[in-house]
Order: sequence, then C-alpha cells, then structure tokens
Amino acid sequence: MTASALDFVLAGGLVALGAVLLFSHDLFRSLVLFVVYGLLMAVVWVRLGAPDLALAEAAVGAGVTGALMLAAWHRLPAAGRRAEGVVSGPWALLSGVALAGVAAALIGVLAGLDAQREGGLQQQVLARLPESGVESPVTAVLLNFRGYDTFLELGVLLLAALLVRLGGGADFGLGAKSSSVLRGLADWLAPLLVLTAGYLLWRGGHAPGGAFQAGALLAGAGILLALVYPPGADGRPAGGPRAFARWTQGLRLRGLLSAGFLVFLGVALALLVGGNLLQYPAGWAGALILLIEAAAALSIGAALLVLFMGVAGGREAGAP
Amino acid sequence: MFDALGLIFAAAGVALFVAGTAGLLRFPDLYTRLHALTKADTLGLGLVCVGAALHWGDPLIALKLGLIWLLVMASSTVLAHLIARAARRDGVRPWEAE
Amino acid sequence: MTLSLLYASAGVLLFCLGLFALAVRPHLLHKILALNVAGAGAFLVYLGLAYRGGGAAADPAPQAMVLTGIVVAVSTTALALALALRLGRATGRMELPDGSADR
Amino acid sequence: MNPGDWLAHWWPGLLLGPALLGGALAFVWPRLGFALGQGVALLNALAAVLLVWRVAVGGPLAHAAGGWPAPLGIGLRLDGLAVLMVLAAALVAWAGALNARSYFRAHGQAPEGFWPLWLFLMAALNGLFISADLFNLYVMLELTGLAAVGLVVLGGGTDSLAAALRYLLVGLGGSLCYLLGVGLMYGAYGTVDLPLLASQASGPALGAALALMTAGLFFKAGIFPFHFWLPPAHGGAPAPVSAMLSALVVEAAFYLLMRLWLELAPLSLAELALPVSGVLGSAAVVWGAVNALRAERLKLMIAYSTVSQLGYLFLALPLMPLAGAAIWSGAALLVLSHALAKGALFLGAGTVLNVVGHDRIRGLNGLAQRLPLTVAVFVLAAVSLIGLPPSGGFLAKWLLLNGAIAQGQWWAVAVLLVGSVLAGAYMFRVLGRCFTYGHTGGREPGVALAAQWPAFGLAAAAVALGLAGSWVGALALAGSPFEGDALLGVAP
Repeated sequence: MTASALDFVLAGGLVALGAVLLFSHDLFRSLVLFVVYGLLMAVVWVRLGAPDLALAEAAVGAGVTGALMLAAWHRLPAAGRRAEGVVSGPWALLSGVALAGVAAALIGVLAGLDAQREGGLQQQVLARLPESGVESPVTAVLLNFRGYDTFLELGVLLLAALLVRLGGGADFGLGAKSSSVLRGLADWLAPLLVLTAGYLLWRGGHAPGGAFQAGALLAGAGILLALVYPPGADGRPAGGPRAFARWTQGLRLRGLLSAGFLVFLGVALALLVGGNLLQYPAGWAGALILLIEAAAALSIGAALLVLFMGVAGGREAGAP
Repeated sequence: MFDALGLIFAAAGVALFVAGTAGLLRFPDLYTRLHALTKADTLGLGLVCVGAALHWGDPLIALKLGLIWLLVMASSTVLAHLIARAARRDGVRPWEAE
Repeated sequence: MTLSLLYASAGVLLFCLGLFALAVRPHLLHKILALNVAGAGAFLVYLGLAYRGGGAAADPAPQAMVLTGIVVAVSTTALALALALRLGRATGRMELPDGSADR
Repeated sequence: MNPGDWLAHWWPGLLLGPALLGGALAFVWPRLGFALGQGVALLNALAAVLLVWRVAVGGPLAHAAGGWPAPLGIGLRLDGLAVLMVLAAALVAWAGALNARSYFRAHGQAPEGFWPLWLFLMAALNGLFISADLFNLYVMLELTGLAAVGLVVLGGGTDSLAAALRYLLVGLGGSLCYLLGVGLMYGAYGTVDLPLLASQASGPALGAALALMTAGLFFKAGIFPFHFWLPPAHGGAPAPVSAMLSALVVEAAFYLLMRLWLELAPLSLAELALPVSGVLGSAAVVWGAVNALRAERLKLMIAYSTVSQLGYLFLALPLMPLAGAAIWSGAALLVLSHALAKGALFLGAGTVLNVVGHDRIRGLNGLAQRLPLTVAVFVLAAVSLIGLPPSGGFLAKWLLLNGAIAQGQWWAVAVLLVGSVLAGAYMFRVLGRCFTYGHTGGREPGVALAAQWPAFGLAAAAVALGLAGSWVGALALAGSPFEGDALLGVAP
C-alpha cells in the first residue's frame, strides 16, 4: 500500500519533532516535546495496525516515561537545568558523518527489502491461536508462544525497581501541599483507574489490552494518590489510599513487586514436570495465562510506581 | 444523514481547536492562554465526540465517547486550576491592557 | 513509496539522530532522551516492516517484541534517571565527568 | 528414566530455576541473601559440571521453550561451546560468592541488593549462553547489563556512580544497535531463530543486520576503541563483581559475535568484514597492554589487561571461517582460561585491597611474605595470561598460532607474540614488587585469608585447563559449525 499525504506528514513530523527535541537548547522544552513525541508515536501505531502498542506507548512510553522525565527535571541541581550545548570537534563530526552514512545505507537496504519480504509469523500465529488459550494474537505471542521473553522482561522490571530503590527515595509521597480540587479529582479518578485496569486485563484475552497496559494504569492511580496524599502532610483523615500506602512498605512491597515474576517462574518450572519450560498443558493455557497476567499486572503497577517514586521521591516542598 | 450531521459537528469541533490553538499562540499572558486552551478542550472535544458518535451510530461507542469527554473535561479543568494557582503563587500577574 | 518503507525509513532516521545526540549532547537528561528517541526509532522499523496493508492488523510477533522493548526501555530509563540524579547531587553537574583521568 | 535423560529434559530448569528463584527470594527477604547466594552458586556449579558431562557423553541438547518449535517459539540449546561458557560462569560465580563472604566481612556485610543482583547476573549469563533466539538474546543482554550496572554501583562513591552510569549509557546504546539489527533480520527473513536464519538468510539485509548487531556488541565487549567505559567500571567495582564482569560479562558479548559470524554469515561476507575485527583486536592487544603497564593501581591494571586479552579473541575472529576447528577450539580455550585467570586476579586484588588497605602497585613491596597464597594466585594467573606451558592460555595461543601460520597470516602471529611479551611485562611488574623486600603496612592478615582459596582454585584451574586441553578443545566443537573437523596439531 502506498503512503498517503497524511503518512508523510506523520512520519515527517515525527522525525522533525525528534530532531528538535534532541537538539533544542531549552531542556524543559525537550522534555515536553518528548511527551508529544510519544503521543504522536501512539498515533503512528494505530495507523500501522497495532492498537496494543498504541495503548502501551501512550500509557508507558509517553505517560510513565514522560512523568519520569519531568519528575527528574524538578530534582535537577540548579546548575543542571541549563549548561546546554553540543560537543564539537573532530570526533563529533566523524560520528555525525558515520551515522549519516549508516542511515543512508540502511534506508537503501530497506528499499531493496520492500519488494521481496518474507511473510513473517502472522500466518503461523493465527493457525495456532485456538491452542493458545487466548483469542488476541498479540497476547498469545506475549504469554504463550514467546512467554519466555515476557517472563524475563518481568525480571528486567524487577531488577530496575530493586536498583532504583537502592538509591534511597523509596518513601511514598512527595511531601507537597496539594490542592483540594486535585484531591477531589483523585478521589473519584483513582477507583475508576483501578476499575479500568481490571477491564483492560480481562479484555487482553481477546482484544487489545493486557497486563502491561493494566499495570500502567494501576501505577497511574498510585502516582496520583501519592501526589495527593503525602504521608503525614495535613490533618485529613487517613483514608483507604493512605492506609494502603502504609501497608505496602518493606516486606509487603517487595513481595508485591516480585509476585508477578515469582508466579511466572513457578508456573514455568512446574510445567517442566510434564512438558517443556512454560508449555501449558492442553486446556489449561487460558486459566494459567489469566493467573500470570493478574499477578503480573499488580507487580508491573507496583514496579512502575516504585520507579517513579525512586526518581521523584525526596523532593523538597513545592506545589505539584 | 447522520454522517453529514456528524461531519458538521466534527468540523465545528476542529474549528474550536484551531481557535484555541490560535489563542494559545497569540494571547498575551498565561491566564488568557489557559482560558483559550480549556475552551478548546471541553467544547471542541465534546463536539468531535458527538460527531464521532453520530458517525458510528452505535450506542455503546457513544457511551465510551461520552466517558472520554467527561474524563478529559475533568482532568483539563483541574489542570487549568492547578496551573493558574501555581502561577498566582509564583506571583505571575494577569495582563492588563495599556 | 509504500507505507512500510516510509515509516521504517523514518525509524532509521530517528535511530541515527538519537545515537548522534547520545554522542554529542553532554547533558545526562539529553542522553537519556536520546536513547528513548533512538529506541522508538528502532521500534518503528519493527512495525513498519510488519505492516500488512489495507487496515489489517500488523504481524503480532513484532508487536509483542516491541511491547517487550517498551517495558525494557522504561525500566532502563528510570534506572538511568535515578543514577544521573544521584551523580548530579554528588557533583552538582548533570554531565559525566571527564574519564581521561582514571589511572 | 536414566540420569542422562533426566538431565536432557530438565537442563533449562537447572540453569535458570535456582538462580532466578534465589534472586527473587533474596530480594524479598534480604536476610536470606547470603545463604541463598552461597547455596545457589554451589548448586549452579554442580549443575554445570553435570551438564558438561552430559554434553561430552551424549552430545548437544536442545529445548523448545513453551513447547513451540522455532520460528513460533524460542529455541534453547546447549552445545559444547555453550556448556563450557556455562561452566566458566558457574566456577567464577561460585568462587566469587565464596570470596564475597570474606571480602564484605571487612565492611560488615554485603551491601543491600548484592545477592539478588549476583544471582540475577548468574541466571542472565546462563540464559544468554543457551539462547538460540536473537530477540530473546536482546532481553538477556539487557538483563545482564542491568544486573552488571547495579553491581558496579555497589562500589560506592562518586567514581563508581559515574563509571556505572557511563557503562549503562554505552551498554544501552549498544543494545539499541543490536535491537535494530534483530528487527531488520525479522523484517527480512520472518524469523529470529539462529539455526533457521543460518539456513535461510542471505542478501544485503543480512549484511546490514549483522553489521548493526556487531557494532552493538563491540560496544558491549569493550573492544578498542569502544573500551573507554571498561577500565573505570571494572576497576571501581567491588572485587568479586569485577571478577564476574571482566571474566564473563564482556566475554558473553564476544561469545555472541562468534555465534553470529560463524553460524549466520556466508564465507564471502565474513572474508570481507572480519578483517576489521582483526585490526581492532590487534590494536586492543597493544593498547590495553601499554595502559596496563602504565596503570598505577592493581585493579585498574587488571582491567586494562582485560582490554588487551579481549583483543586476542577479536584477532582470532577473522581467522575462524577458514581455519575452522583449530581457531574455534583455540578461541573457546582462550575465553575459558581468560575467564578463570581474570576471575582469580580480581579476587586476589580484592584480598590485597582488604589486607593492605590500598592497591597501588608501588606499595606492594613485600606482599609475598604477607600474603603468599595470593601472590601464588598472581603467579599462576600470570602463567595463563602470558601463555606459558602447561596453562590453558598456552594451549589456546598454540592453537591460534597454528591456525594463523596455516593461513599465512603473519601479522596475527606477530601480534600474538608481541601481546604475550607485553603481558609478561605488566604481570612481572606486579610480581617483581611482590617479591621485593619491604613492608606493605595495613591491617593484620587473617581477616581475609579464607578469601584466598577460591581465587587460588580459579588460578589453578586456569593452569590445569592446559592439561585437559585436547578434551576441552574437542568438547567445544560439539554442535559447532566445525563439528567433526580434526583439531590440527593439538598435541604441542
């Protein structure tokens, strides 16, 4: 299919946005443009027929990563907010020329590839879909055909949470005095986010959605509550959110973080008794995948929240 | 019929977004820009949602679109409030015509 | 020009821009941004090549790979930001110290 | 079911299960970290020995994760080279775990997070060695890199932090190059399974994808001129960590390169592209050795020696497609003996640091009286690094020399010889100090004495590897592209 004018605008806009955000002299502008870049990317994913990715990109790529970047900006030392510039000299020139050459060569290869390309795995995935225990092809690849990758990816997330926690700043709450209007919004938005997370988790079996998108929403709810209910800030009665934040400390938080990984690992090893690593027995695939996804969504939510707090935590007072 | 009506609503919404963006670029201070922006978000998006609902003609989709509109409205309202409040605290003074 | 080629080429350009910025922008936040932009460029190549035309769903295997990649990217970004902030607090600057002095 | 069959079915569980489970449990209950670390490291070493036996007796093993054969699923395989890498990693990790016990005792206890990271690193390395799926290898590379960066941070202090961050950024840049290469591979050939690609892939996309992946792995392996991140990261980490990083993490990247180029690349492409690797390798041999000679601190010297020794491996790469079996086995032996010797050296340097209080080479006079066992470790490791008989290093270089001479590649012969002389120079510079009469000062010995035995074991194994050389060399060929070829001139 040939590209339309809209595609040229989208692709060109994406590249231009990338160039501007990478070489802007205003760091804050770069960060804001990065969020826009993520959202534009989500539009591209929809255009390319990948709504799962659009959801994940908007929630994780633009949402969580953008929040991380902005949180980091607020904690920069005063001298670190400016001091912009570009390294120049022969090495920079050389790398620029080399990368331009690489880009040209790769586009040349892609153009040659365009004519004669193998079909990929789509046919095989669709043929085996009935055996996979789920109806959504992407979920089938993620949790059945290539479940081993997804399992390890949970390991990567767990490691990152562990490492970010090591740097201190593991305390929840940003110590900020928040607006009562924001609190009002959070009070009814947080339960809605949790509900939507559950919906996305269930929906992942047959349509775009799944554990990662659900986990990102859970993390969003957590971040919102942490912004609004800083521990020990003012005299508001300790409601559910704060009780939950108090409860999830230390051992319980670490347990929550590793629950998804441990459940996945347990299933993988237990299945070795009767078959291969992570080979679901006939008829059990759907139930086991749901079990893994539920545990994984909780852990992903907790891990993303910990990542955010690790970057944003320990900040001095100032209204959000 | 519904299609044509939907198109009209969507076009009106887009026009409001364009107006809002023009306001964002042209207005003199933070408070007036915020004013332009939130108008576009609430009314413009609402019109686009109505247009889309008419285009699809499915009550379930219309429900979802309504939910989207409500959520965006709630969040943009609160955000506008937070930004304006923070600006006032930092001592940003409203623009006054000379 | 096909849709596949257009988006995959945009991905290659973003990838190379990102790596270039990684090399020449000294600010740590810029370096981390550069990694994210380059990563998204690589994902665009995956999905561009997976496009099957006519509004059909893209090949699910690269979609799953990119989903995995997005989660890996957010994990590494958070770690890099946390380390960069710690370094910034210790040295007062958001740049890597000159490495030539190690001996 | 006889024991061999049992192993043939459970081996992925053996290699991944204990380490991943131990790592996660050590994260949830930090108090169990020490016990889990010691137990899992021992278990992993036993599993590695068992699997070496299994592969030597019964041939390579394969496993389809999820029960789905490639290209739909992810293929795992354990051939001769993979099982030898698993063994090297298991031995160094076990020695490191034993050493960490006394190394950190001087500072109270292991810093929080050490044991989970250590166990995750072990699992990630095992997973990397056994994976036959390019995208799965990307995830494994990231897992390895994240665990390694975390361990470098534990060195404490601003220098370690800066080294870790630089390591992370360079590693991520390398991973992205690799990731794009994998994407190109999938887009062009519809699979990321190594054996399938080996039979299907050809054309310019293969060359471009290989070039991208190779560039990424060059960064990760720290080959000259991409080595700038390596010495501070390896020199600044806690000693057991340095041992693991220098012995295995960088070699894992080389291991992947060896796989990629010898299994995927057609001969014509390899002949065209691999001389680059030879040039970089030669430069690395000399550059690393010269910097090792100039280094003032022991750990930094050992780190520069890694840059130099890795150079040999990259030097061997272009010789492989033609000389086949001899160079393949030689490289396998070199990887193995370097891993053991380098692990021993870093563990020994950690003991010096703990007992003497510093690791400045000028201040090591009289170390032989103070820590005779550790100096013995240095001597044995030097024998292997320089390549004196009967060490594993000697046999490896003998095989490489044979291969180079057989092809008339005299430049490679020259670099091998010059590198050995330089290795001798920088090792004798340290040993000369150790045997000079003097006082090192510092704490009373006895605190870290127990830490010396694991290092001694590794160094002794590096030397003894030469005695078992022909057996190991033959095992490395099992399941390789050169299976069945004769090892020319094995018996020196």
